[in-house]
Amino acid sequence: MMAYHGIVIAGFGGQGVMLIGQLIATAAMLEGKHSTWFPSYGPEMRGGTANCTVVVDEKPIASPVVETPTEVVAMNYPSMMKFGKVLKSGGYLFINSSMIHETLDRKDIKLISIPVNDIADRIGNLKVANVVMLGAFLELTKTVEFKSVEEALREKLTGRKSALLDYNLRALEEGAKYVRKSMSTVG
Amino acid sequence: MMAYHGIVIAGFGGQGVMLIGQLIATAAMLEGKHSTWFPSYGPEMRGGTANCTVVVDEKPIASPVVETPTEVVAMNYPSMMKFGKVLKSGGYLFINSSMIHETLDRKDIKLISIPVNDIADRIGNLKVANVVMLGAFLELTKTVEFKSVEEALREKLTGRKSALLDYNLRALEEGAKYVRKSMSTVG
Amino acid sequence: MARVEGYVEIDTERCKGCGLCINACPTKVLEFDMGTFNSKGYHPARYKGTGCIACGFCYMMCPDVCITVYRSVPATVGK
Amino acid sequence: MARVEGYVEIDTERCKGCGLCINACPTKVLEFDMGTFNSKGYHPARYKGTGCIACGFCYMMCPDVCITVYRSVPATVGK
Amino acid sequence: MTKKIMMKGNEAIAEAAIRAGCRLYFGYPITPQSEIAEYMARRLPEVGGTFLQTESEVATVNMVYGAACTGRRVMTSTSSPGFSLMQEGISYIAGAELPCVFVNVVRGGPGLGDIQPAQGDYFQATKGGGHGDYRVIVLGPSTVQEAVDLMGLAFDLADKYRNPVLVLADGLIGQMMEPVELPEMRDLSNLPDHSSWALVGAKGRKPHKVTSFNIDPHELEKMNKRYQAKYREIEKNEKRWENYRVEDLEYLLVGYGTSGRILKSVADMARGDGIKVGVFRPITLWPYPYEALAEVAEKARFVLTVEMSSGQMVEDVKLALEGRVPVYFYGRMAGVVPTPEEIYRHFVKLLEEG
Amino acid sequence: MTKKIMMKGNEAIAEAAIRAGCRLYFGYPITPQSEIAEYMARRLPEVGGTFLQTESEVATVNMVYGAACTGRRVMTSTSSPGFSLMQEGISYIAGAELPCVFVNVVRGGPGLGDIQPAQGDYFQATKGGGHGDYRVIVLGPSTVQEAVDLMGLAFDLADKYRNPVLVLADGLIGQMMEPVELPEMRDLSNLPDHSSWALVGAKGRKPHKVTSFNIDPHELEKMNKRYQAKYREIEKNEKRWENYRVEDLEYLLVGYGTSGRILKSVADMARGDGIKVGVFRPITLWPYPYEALAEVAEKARFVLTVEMSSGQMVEDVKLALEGRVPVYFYGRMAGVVPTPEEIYRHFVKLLEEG
Amino acid sequence: MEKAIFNPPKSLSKREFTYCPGCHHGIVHRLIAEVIDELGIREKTVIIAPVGCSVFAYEFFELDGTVAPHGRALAVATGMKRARPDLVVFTYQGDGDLAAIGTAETIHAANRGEKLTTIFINNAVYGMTGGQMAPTTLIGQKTTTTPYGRNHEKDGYPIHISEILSTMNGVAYLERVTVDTPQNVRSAKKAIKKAFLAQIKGLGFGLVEVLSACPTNWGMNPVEAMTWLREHMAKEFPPKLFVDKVGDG
Amino acid sequence: MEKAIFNPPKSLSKREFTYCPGCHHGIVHRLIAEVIDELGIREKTVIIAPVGCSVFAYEFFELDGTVAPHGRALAVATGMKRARPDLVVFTYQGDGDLAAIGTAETIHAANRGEKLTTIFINNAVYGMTGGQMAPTTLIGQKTTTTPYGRNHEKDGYPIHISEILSTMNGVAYLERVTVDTPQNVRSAKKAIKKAFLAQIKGLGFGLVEVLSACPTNWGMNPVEAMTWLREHMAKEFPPKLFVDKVGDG
Ligand SMILES: Cc1ncc(C[n+]2csc(CCOP(=O)(O)OP(=O)(O)O)c2C)c(N)n1
Ligand SMILES: Cc1ncc(C[n+]2csc(CCOP(=O)(O)OP(=O)(O)O)c2C)c(N)n1
Ligand code: SF4
Ligand code: SF4
Ligand code: SF4
Ligand code: SF4
Ligand code: SF4
Ligand code: SF4
Ligand SMILES: [Mg+2]
Ligand SMILES: [Mg+2]
Repeated sequence: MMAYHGIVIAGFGGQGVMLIGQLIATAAMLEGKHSTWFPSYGPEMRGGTANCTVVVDEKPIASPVVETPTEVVAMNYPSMMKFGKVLKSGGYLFINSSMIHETLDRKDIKLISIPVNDIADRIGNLKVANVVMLGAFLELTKTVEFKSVEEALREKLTGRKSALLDYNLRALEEGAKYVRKSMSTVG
Repeated sequence: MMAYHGIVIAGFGGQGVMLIGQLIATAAMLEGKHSTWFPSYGPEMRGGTANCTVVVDEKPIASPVVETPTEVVAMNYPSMMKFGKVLKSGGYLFINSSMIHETLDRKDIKLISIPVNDIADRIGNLKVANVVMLGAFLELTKTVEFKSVEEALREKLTGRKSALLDYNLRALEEGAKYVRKSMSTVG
Repeated sequence: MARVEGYVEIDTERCKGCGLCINACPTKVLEFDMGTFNSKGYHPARYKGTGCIACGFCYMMCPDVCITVYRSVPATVGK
Repeated sequence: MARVEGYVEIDTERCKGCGLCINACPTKVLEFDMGTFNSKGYHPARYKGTGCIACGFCYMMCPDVCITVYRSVPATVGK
Repeated sequence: MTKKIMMKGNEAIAEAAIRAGCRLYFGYPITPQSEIAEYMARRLPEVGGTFLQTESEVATVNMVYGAACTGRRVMTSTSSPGFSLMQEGISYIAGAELPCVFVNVVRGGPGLGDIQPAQGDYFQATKGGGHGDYRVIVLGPSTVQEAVDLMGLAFDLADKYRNPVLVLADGLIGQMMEPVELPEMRDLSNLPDHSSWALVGAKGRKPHKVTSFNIDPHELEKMNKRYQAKYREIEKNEKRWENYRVEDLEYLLVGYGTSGRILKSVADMARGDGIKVGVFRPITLWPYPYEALAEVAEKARFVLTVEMSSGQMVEDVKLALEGRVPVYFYGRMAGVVPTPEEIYRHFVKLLEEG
Repeated sequence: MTKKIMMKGNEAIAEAAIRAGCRLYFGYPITPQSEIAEYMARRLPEVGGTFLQTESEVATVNMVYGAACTGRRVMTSTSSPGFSLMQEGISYIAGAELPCVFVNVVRGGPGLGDIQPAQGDYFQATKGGGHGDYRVIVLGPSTVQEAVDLMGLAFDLADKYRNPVLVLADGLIGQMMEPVELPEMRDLSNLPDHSSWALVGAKGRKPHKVTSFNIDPHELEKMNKRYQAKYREIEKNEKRWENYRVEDLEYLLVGYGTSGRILKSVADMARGDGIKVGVFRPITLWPYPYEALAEVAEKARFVLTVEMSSGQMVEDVKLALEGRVPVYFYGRMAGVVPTPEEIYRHFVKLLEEG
Repeated sequence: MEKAIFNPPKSLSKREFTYCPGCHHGIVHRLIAEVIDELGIREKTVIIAPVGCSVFAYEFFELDGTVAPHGRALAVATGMKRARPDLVVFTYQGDGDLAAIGTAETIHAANRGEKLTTIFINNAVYGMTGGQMAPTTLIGQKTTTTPYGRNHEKDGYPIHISEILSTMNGVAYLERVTVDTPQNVRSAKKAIKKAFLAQIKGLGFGLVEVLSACPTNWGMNPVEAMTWLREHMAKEFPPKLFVDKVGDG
Repeated sequence: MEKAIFNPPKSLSKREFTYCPGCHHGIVHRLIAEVIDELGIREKTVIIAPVGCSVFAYEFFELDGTVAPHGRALAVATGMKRARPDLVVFTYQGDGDLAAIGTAETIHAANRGEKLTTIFINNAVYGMTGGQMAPTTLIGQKTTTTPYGRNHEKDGYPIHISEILSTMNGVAYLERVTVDTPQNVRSAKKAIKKAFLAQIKGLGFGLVEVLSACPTNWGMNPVEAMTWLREHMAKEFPPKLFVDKVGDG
């Protein structure tokens, strides 16, 4: 696996894109890697578009900004259009196929469609759609290890939130499972 | 007469030191000369010390500030002590002997004592003591001509103030007269 | 007196699914369209199709100016 | 009852000749000292020398805290 | 030729503004420039103008913003602490590209300081006291007459470039009296036309929007590029300075405003002693006349910069000369005005040491 | 070694302040730094401190003034427009020689601008956004960890010199998360002693007076000379910078804060292509490490300065190099953060152009 | 034949609002636009937007407009109106904008009796910056800067701007309203119209304080937020007509 | 045996006041010093002077002291008191300082109920800067910036700070007084004492507004100025006890 990851995760506010970015960055730290996370919001007060950039590397990170991401996660259509374009050639584009019905016209990237809302719905909690996506993402990119993300999740979900831990762990796993199953379809 | 005059006029607020400075500067302008007037006030709100610097010259005035004045007018004791010291060697020091009973220990200057309050009192208006001083000043220094100052006074004292014109003209003349009479006593 | 007959048009792309119109409608003829997301990601409001009395409450409460209320001239002219 | 006898001391160097003490004195025993200027150029206030009842009005009105008012113990001890 | 009259700098500035077509003044009193407001309060009603004493300098700068939105000529004046309070507003005005004129009659600082003439606000004036990449055109008068002339120029430049213009005077310019000639009254009907952007009601046209705001950084960067292009244009067109006895100079004195004028006395003194000294006096402090300064300074053995500050404009002198000529500095701070004699003494010391 | 934790820059700054002994925070919300206030609101009560949300930035800076009068450690934080509003107060604080710490998490400007990371407030920060001759110590962190470290330093320098210290971050430092190690809690009983001047009641001693005011310009000039002597002392002692891969450099990149850190990626790219590029990153922006920069830059064929502004620090670079090495500039404005790739492309273009 | 009896007013631009779902800012925008339409003053009216969630307001109206520095809308408006007394100038401001940083500008514009109209959105919180305490935050209310609830000893009391302004000669129209029911929306519109009339008739300063929901920062859904507004905010800030020099007709 | 029954209080420094002859600032300084002496709090009291004629006030008291930026005394005081709640902190402010540029700081300190004391010198004019209009200048009064007399249409109405503050929960003591007669001086002193007690007892914010003469800028001699104060200023600003949570004893 490559050492450097420059990841953009984008979607509507409320889709939890910030959280999964933070989980990756935290997991990287737990593994002794370097990582940065940086958010960006659209003009809407709430519920507009939002994205974050995560960098993971073996050595200290000079630039926390990324011109051509190595991976893009698009939770909605505008995000796919915006960030799919700048994705590095050969990079992964993860799209939420529960909400995105079109695809991107690029032959030089690896496009992974995951119906994360549907999967989350099946798990019983629509809110973990983002973590389903994270599971898929990790399964393919190996940016960080599952167990580090689990640790990060455990640290985050304490107190009243600990009830949600199970849903999240399931989501991680279901996401991974989904891509493992559909691996063959990836170009 | 010399072309350049750098004059400091100082006293308590209310003694009219600013006005006589302005009259000299205005008169100089009326004669086609260059002139500047610049005020300075002490820390008191009112009634404290105040002084102004007047420069008159044949050519454009570069510096409106004066390190060693060619003439000093001191309407009270602190002013004499402060500005008498920096007066140019050979320069005139005019003091208001109605309020200053000491003299300055300098042999290289021309000290002129005029009891301007007493003279003004005699004229019938204590407020013109400053103009008495101005008369004395002009008579000796010839910085500007009397008629220019009269013109400046006429411009200044219009409307309700025109009643004061006569007092001022008398004061000018009495001041001049006083030094003409006492000329012989000047060192 | 005959009940006024009306209907509403909702700009579903503009709608943010806040539900204030639904809440305000005295005849309960508005609902969320759970079947679709608009491009902002919301389930827009939708008119059930009948029963509107053109009271304008939904219009008045809609913070996103999505609603136009029509008063149909009774029965004669079709929609 | 015997009238209280008092007297006042005025810090004439501090005085600004505003006259508020003179104005306030119920027994009119304060006046301007027209014969002198202090170093600030004012005619200071002065106690006429007798008649003060130590009411403190002058002290209370003096904006420059120039006045100290004394109450003399009746007659016995000299000034 | 109009008649010369004796006027206090502050009053001359006010009258010059009115003659330049300014009919709107907003201001909060502060020494040593309150006479500007007082003059306006008396005079503006006579010419159909509006004077408003505001509740603070923060309110002032924003009233200027609002008035400038209508395209009418508007000004305010203040002194150092008051000008600091206006910095946020000035940044907004520059970002919204509104024409208006500020006068800062500088006094001794920092903080409450004193009320005497100083030049300690040069950095604030020229490098942008507020936030963000913006520029204010800064004019530095050295006589009352020049203050009058620059007031007219200030309004014209403000209109021409839709940019705030600052007349940076000091307490001496504000408080001194000198003979001045005043210009004629401008014909108000002939002032620049701002109808293409001014906020005066969207009658029969698309609404106008005046703003320094754009949530999208790429769009905001486009706005910034527009500002920067304008600044380059101003740099190209508007640099002004005065050379004094520089033809054969061996030493150069540099100063602006009051200290610039005093330096002429110093040059005269030196020449009296047979030393060939010239003076360079920048009149526009932004844009700074770097090239003109470099040109006259090339010939100098050294340059002495004199300011009524701890040394601020001297950085621009150094930027102009890039180490090719030694640059020395002499300054008085906090409201002390240097005399020609003391400057000359310092100059002679440098000569002897060097 | 303490454990690393993942923290947002703003929160790390707040926690670092508390660990440095700061128990007083006054502030008014503004993006992109409101998390500092929010963190303080939650955390200060836990450690016996005081958080107060103020009515405005003008009030804030003056509350800081008041709290600093007591000698206790106090801070505030804001972003660009808010910092502009504090300029009058900062000038007073500097004049009164009060120790306190400011954080400006800079956003795109001018005016309302946007809320993205920018570096357009460099001039304001380093040359004095307020009036008068004063200086603020300015520290420019480039990582969350460095922000934490510099917060501690900021309080120490403020106390040591009785001077305001500004941590000049940008929205990226404030908003990003990075792993950090936090220092231990400072022992409050061991903080510097300010009893010789602080306002805590004149018990058994002459009253203390804290002021920036003196009506006599000669006395005020004495105060100014005292400040200036202190500033020279700070310049002597406190310059800080980082050199990156400069040993054998042929080209030098200069940048501070976020752009400084991004330049390291550029240097790595260049070196990947066999071009010997180094980076100079000033950490103290005032006092600026002119000499250290000159030393590494001497060997360079040219210097490329990169800022998230239209070019402000580049003036200090030029002042350091005095024309001995060509200085180029590359900037993005208004909240756009340059990528290493685009900077490298610009660098290569400069190389090719000669 | 059918007739649109309720449809978007002309004085609104076509731009979609950037507000959160259920935010009352949008309702109030529409009312203002309706009033401007009805008064026929669109072509001479200028909007001064604040910094706050409604920072884009100057884009949402089909009017000339600008955005003032945070808190300074009434100073900007004063400058504009003094420059062009023939214009109708109104400000639209939040509670942070008008009652915290802008306190002095508010008080003095009102006290001077500037011929201006102000729509004051009191939502007891700083919406735009993410839910910090506003000067109008209720005692006990949790915000991001009063995480333990507003405590009057530490954080002070909620400020009552309308009560303060009601003591002033310069004020010609002053009312506090809500927009939580269709009926109240209708009354709010009447108040807004009168606040404009106070300006147009040259009577003085007009202000309408609108108690408004911020579902996002209150952490409630839009319908819950309505209820909270009624049950809590309207207790601390009772809707009331304070000053009416406009009269009827 | 004789006894000084009225003599300068210990809490005043020996420095001569820089005020004009007959200026009331001096009377009020003395009263404050007497109150501090009587309360025995000199060694823990700090004065915050304003910018105004009383800018030197921090030098006139034998107290630790500082001078705030113009208008910001109550913000400075708030910072100080929050840092050291054990201190007694008071501000001394003019009408320009407190009621114009400092409006927001005044209103919010009062509204928060800061435990502070403010002595507010209302002399209807900007003394220090040479007699410009103050927010409290009377209608018709001529000043250097209202050369034709204050006109409410152009210049607005005189502001009534005490009336405004009287609407606020945070205020524990609030009174408007004069010092134009020995009797009124005595009452003014009582009010000042209570305003300090409001702070000392932790009840909240205390303010005393003192109607004061500025003979210089009013263009009157000190005795005439007294009369004008009584006959004109006290009509617009009637002396009154607005709030007293201190009670007696
Ligand atoms: C000088 C300045 N300080 C702070 C800010 C940040 N800021 C933007 S909006 C806002 C407050 C918004 O609250 P409010 O006025 O109540 O409006 P709302 O968003 O609730 O409608 C603040 C503090 C700013 N832009 N400028
Ligand atoms: C920011 C700022 N603006 C203006 C001034 C100038 N200034 C000094 S005192 C003052 C007003 C004085 O009036 P007031 O507060 O009523 O006090 P008074 O002199 O009447 O006692 C002003 C405007 C200043 N020092 N700082
Ligand atoms: S107009 Fe009235 S009845 Fe019709 S949908 Fe709207 S609220 Fe319901
Ligand atoms: S009120 Fe408007 S935005 Fe809300 S659900 Fe109904 S139509 Fe949509
Ligand atoms: S104490 Fe009373 S009686 Fe005595 S001088 Fe003073 S005012 Fe007059
Ligand atoms: S009141 Fe005081 S200052 Fe005034 S005249 Fe009397 S002693 Fe002098
Ligand atoms: S944050 Fe609150 S006030 Fe702002 S748009 Fe959202 S709901 Fe409305
Ligand atoms: S100007 Fe007025 S307020 Fe100031 S000291 Fe003189 S009399 Fe007093
Ligand atoms: Mg709000
Ligand atoms: Mg006053």
